[in-house]
Amino acid sequence: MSEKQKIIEIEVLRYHPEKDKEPHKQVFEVPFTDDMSVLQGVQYIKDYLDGSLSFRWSCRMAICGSCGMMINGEPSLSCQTFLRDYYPARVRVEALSHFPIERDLVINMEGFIEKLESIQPYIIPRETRTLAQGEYLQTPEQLDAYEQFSSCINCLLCYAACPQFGLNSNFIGPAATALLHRYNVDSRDGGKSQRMELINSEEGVFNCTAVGYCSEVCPKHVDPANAVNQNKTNSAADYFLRFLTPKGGAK
Amino acid sequence: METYKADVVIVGGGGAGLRAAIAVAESDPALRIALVSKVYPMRSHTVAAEGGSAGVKQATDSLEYHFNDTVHGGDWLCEQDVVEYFVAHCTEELTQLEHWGCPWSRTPDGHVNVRAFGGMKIERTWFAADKTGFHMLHTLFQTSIKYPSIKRFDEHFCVDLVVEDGRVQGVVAIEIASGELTLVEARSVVIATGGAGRVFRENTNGGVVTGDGMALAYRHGVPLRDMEFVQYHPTCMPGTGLLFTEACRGEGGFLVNKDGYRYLQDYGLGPAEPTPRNKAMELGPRDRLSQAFWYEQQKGRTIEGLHGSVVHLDLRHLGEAKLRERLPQIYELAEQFMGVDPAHAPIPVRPAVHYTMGGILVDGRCAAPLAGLYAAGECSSVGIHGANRLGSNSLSELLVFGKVAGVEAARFAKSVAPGNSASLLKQAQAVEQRVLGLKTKTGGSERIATLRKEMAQTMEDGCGIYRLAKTMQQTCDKLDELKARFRNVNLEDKSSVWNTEWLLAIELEYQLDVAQAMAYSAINRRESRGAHQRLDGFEARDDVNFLQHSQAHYVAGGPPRIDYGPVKITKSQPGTRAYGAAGEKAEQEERKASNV
Amino acid sequence: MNKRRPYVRPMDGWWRKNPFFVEYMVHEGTALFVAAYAAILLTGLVRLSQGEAAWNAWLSALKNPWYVGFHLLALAAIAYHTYTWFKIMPRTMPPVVVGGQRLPAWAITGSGLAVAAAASAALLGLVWGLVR
Amino acid sequence: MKQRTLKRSNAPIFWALFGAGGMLSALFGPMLVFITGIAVPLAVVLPADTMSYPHMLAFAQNIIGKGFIFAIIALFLWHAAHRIFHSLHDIGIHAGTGAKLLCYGLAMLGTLIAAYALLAIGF
Ligand SMILES: Cc1cc2nc3c(=O)[nH]c(=O)nc-3n(C[C@H](O)[C@H](O)[C@H](O)COP(=O)(O)OP(=O)(O)OC[C@H]3O[C@@H](n4cnc5c(N)ncnc54)[C@H](O)[C@@H]3O)c2cc1C
Ligand code: SF4
Ligand code: F3S
Ligand code: FES
Repeated sequence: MSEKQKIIEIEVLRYHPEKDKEPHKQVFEVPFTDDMSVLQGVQYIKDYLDGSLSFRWSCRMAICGSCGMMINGEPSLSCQTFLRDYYPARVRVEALSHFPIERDLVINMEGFIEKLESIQPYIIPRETRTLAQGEYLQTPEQLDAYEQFSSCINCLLCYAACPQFGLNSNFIGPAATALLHRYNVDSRDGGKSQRMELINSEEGVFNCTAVGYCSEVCPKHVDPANAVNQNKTNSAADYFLRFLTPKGGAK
Repeated sequence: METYKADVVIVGGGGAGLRAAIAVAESDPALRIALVSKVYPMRSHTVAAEGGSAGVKQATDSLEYHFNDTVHGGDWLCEQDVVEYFVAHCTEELTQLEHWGCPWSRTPDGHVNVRAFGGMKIERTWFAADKTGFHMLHTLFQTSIKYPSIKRFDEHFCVDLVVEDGRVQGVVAIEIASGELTLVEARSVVIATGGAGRVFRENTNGGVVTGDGMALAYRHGVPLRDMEFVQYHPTCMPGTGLLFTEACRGEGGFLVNKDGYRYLQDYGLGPAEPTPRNKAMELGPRDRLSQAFWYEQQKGRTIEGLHGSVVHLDLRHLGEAKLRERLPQIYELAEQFMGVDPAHAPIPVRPAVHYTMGGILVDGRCAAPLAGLYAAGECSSVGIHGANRLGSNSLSELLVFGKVAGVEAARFAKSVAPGNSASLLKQAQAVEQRVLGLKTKTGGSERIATLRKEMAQTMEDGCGIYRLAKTMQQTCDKLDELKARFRNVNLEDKSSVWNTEWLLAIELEYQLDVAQAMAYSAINRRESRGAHQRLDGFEARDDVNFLQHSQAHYVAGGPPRIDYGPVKITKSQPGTRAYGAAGEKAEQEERKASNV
Repeated sequence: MNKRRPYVRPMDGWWRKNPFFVEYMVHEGTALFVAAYAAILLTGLVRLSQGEAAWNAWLSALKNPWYVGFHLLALAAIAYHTYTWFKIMPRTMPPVVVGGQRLPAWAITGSGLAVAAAASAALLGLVWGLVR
Repeated sequence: MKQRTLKRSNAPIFWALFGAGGMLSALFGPMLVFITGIAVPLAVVLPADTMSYPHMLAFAQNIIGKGFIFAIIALFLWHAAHRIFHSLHDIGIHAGTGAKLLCYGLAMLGTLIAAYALLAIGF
């Protein structure tokens, strides 16, 4: 290592369920180069300083969604956040807020998975079509209507950003709503009325107070706040108009 | 230990595993499916695929063209009957994915759009911007939620297969969150655990791509086929190896050396036209492009960067608007990770390991030579890639053969009786003792990270773009040494909950086995073909001796035994693999000859 | 035996821990001024219904420097409410497509603020016109 | 998947009132405060008799004027009540039903008083 080798301090929130009563901080000194991500810093710690540090990661290119952490208090993908932006100050790394910590930087995300399963995240065809008939036609404009919401990588940064989810973990939350909305506005889908029940429920969109931080931190420009808030309008329409339509509820 | 009784267990929640699970569910809703994956399915590395997935779409295209491109691209080491089945089913499967909601990019009139890809004669690559794998994986995962018979074991790490009465009857997996083991009984098993690129140093693969399933089957006597063929992708980020998709070139990007010269024209890929025609220049196949880089480096015509030599991927002439529309992720990658704005500066790139052509030996119906065992996806060698895979064929492979594996595994499961639970459990308990032993043993002195780094370095040194007997031998020796040293490994972490150090150790053991299969297969192939190129007197293809598949067999405590199996040739006799103008000429002659 | 013991962190004081949340609490806090102002108007309305003397007493109470001071603060707070209301508007609306292009967020916020300015001017003009 | 029973939320009523009040206060709030709280008391910009009894009585007796006054007072109250209720929850005061009754109850009370006063003023 050359004498010019730069060292950065990384403070990690550690929690070991088999030993610790509650989380505590630990500081590591990590040699770094300007192109190193925070994830690479944390990997260095695991490889050379403390093999017991646990965290999730895989793709290193901001697409698999596993490496979300609180970095200096902001929900971020650690693989696309760079140490150079903090040096020479210390950088603080913690597990994503608002989720139970399983261990160190690993959160429990089973609740999110259940939410994802509950939104019926698949096409409920508006009209059936056989494979022999080929693809459904969908213009670039129709694609554009939902494409943004389909870009969610399930990284959960938006949940770590949303205080309303923190206060009430039953809230369906930003990403699941964005994905629900993605199917509702897909020109091939006809399942909106089935999905509205969840939107309308007490776990639904009205838990949101339009904080908007969810969209601010989203690394994929999904704008989940938009999906949530558009669905307040949809839900209100459903609420007031259900008395007008014979079958009860918007179609 | 807990036991779960399934009918079919699928190991791997990537594109191939999910497609297989859906196929089982659709073929018989009464079958109980266990989908075991060490990461949540949407984290699987299929998510990282950028460019697209091949399937004949245009009226001017034909199955025959796709067949020829694939077989020529694979340097004739393909199972031609399987390739025929493959090309005939790609489009149907891609359409199926469209019906399930995949946001394919569209033409203005609403049809699915296709783009050009390396080594493909006609545009036939379906794409969803430059996030094709991401969209395919999430579509499959979300669709799989529709089927109640699929029971997922997310974040369960498979540590062994359970084999009894000559057939596979289940798997043993660690629940990562608790460190507890589970036996999943099943009447058939599908392995879909992806590739093994991370045995190399610089690679495009995610951390989970460690060849686990290959090693599992291999240790139970199933040969690994064609493991010496490892694809280098020519345009990757120096240092990290992150990929700049081939679609960059499909959309018209140039590769230039330090003089700004499009050097590919010097390597039989010309002529250098302003928009590369299909199968020429930048749209040549990956093995050729990576080899050309190597020569440029030898000639001193590359640029020296912080992380080794680079050439430039120049996208500037495409303009910001088109780049943002067609290659948005690439744009962000270059900006965020490298500080390069591709609309205004060329991107420094170099080759990195990308894909394992070889894998678990299976027949055209995805069946391995162990009753009840099936494999699909990158971990398998069903025979369509030969010595070099064409870009965009593997995503289609996940769908076509994921489905075949599911259907066949379902059929097999119904044809046999459930096993003897008591004796399966006994086996599983032995497995438990073994894997817990790795964690709890004391007194070791080797660090996992050190062994892993040495393995990756030696693989790069010996099994890189060009290979020599001497360095390959060094690699083989080094791997033997590393396997010996692994026995002395030390784990700092003895705990149960989320003990990732333990998992890394198990993965490293898998990787060492797979790496050995690669290195020994490579040194034994004394010819040059596709991705396997030698510079030590075996520069030419040798169809007399080596138009054969290599097969690496596991030998406990020693290096693998390598033997060979026949290649199925149906319609396409081995010929010269030519690209660019030479390729077009060769094709014309071929056509003339067949017309006579 | 399962050794998992997920740790749930408390939420205490969350709104102090991130500048974004502080801003959120401030703009939510404008509601206090809206409420107080509505209460003042309501009192005025009741006084109006009680006859001229009552009304005039209310009117002159408004001249109290404390009241004027409060109204200055309320003006600032409610103006800030106006700003933040339109700032989050692009996040709450369906996309607006004009000529095949999505309207960018700043354009929506900008139009909202312009409409508010126009409404204010109209209100002032109307009052001016009615009483002159 | 866990089987749950979903209960329809009544939030749309309050949310709609909140939204309407928020929009109204964003559009007219600052200018109203300026007129009634600053310009008139200090007699700047507007004539001193702008809010004289005859003027205001006439305004409050006019059907459009009545509607305007009612909408401003009632919706401002509902808007504020909704936000304050949520902020109490935000800072950890989970008074639950009590807080809800208090916030929305006051808004309801204000609404009724406004309606009563406007009726008392007559047409
Ligand atoms: C960066 C990149 C870009 C690519 N772009 C393209 C492209 O444009 N076109 C194309 O055709 N191909 C492309 N490829 C290749 C293609 O994406 C892969 O070959 C393919 O996605 C592999 O899919 P799979 O389902 O076989 O495996 P994966 O998606 O890797 O899934 C493997 C699964 O197995 C599970 N698993 C592994 N080990 C275990 C274990 N021990 N226990 C339990 N579960 C386990 C994992 O959790 C995971 O779910 C690209 C590859 C890369 C790396
Ligand atoms: S909406 Fe954005 S922040 Fe939330 S999970 Fe999806 S990608 Fe992540
Ligand atoms: S942060 Fe939460 S409160 Fe709403 S706008 Fe986003 S979901
Ligand atoms: S490692 Fe995949 S998103 Fe960061």
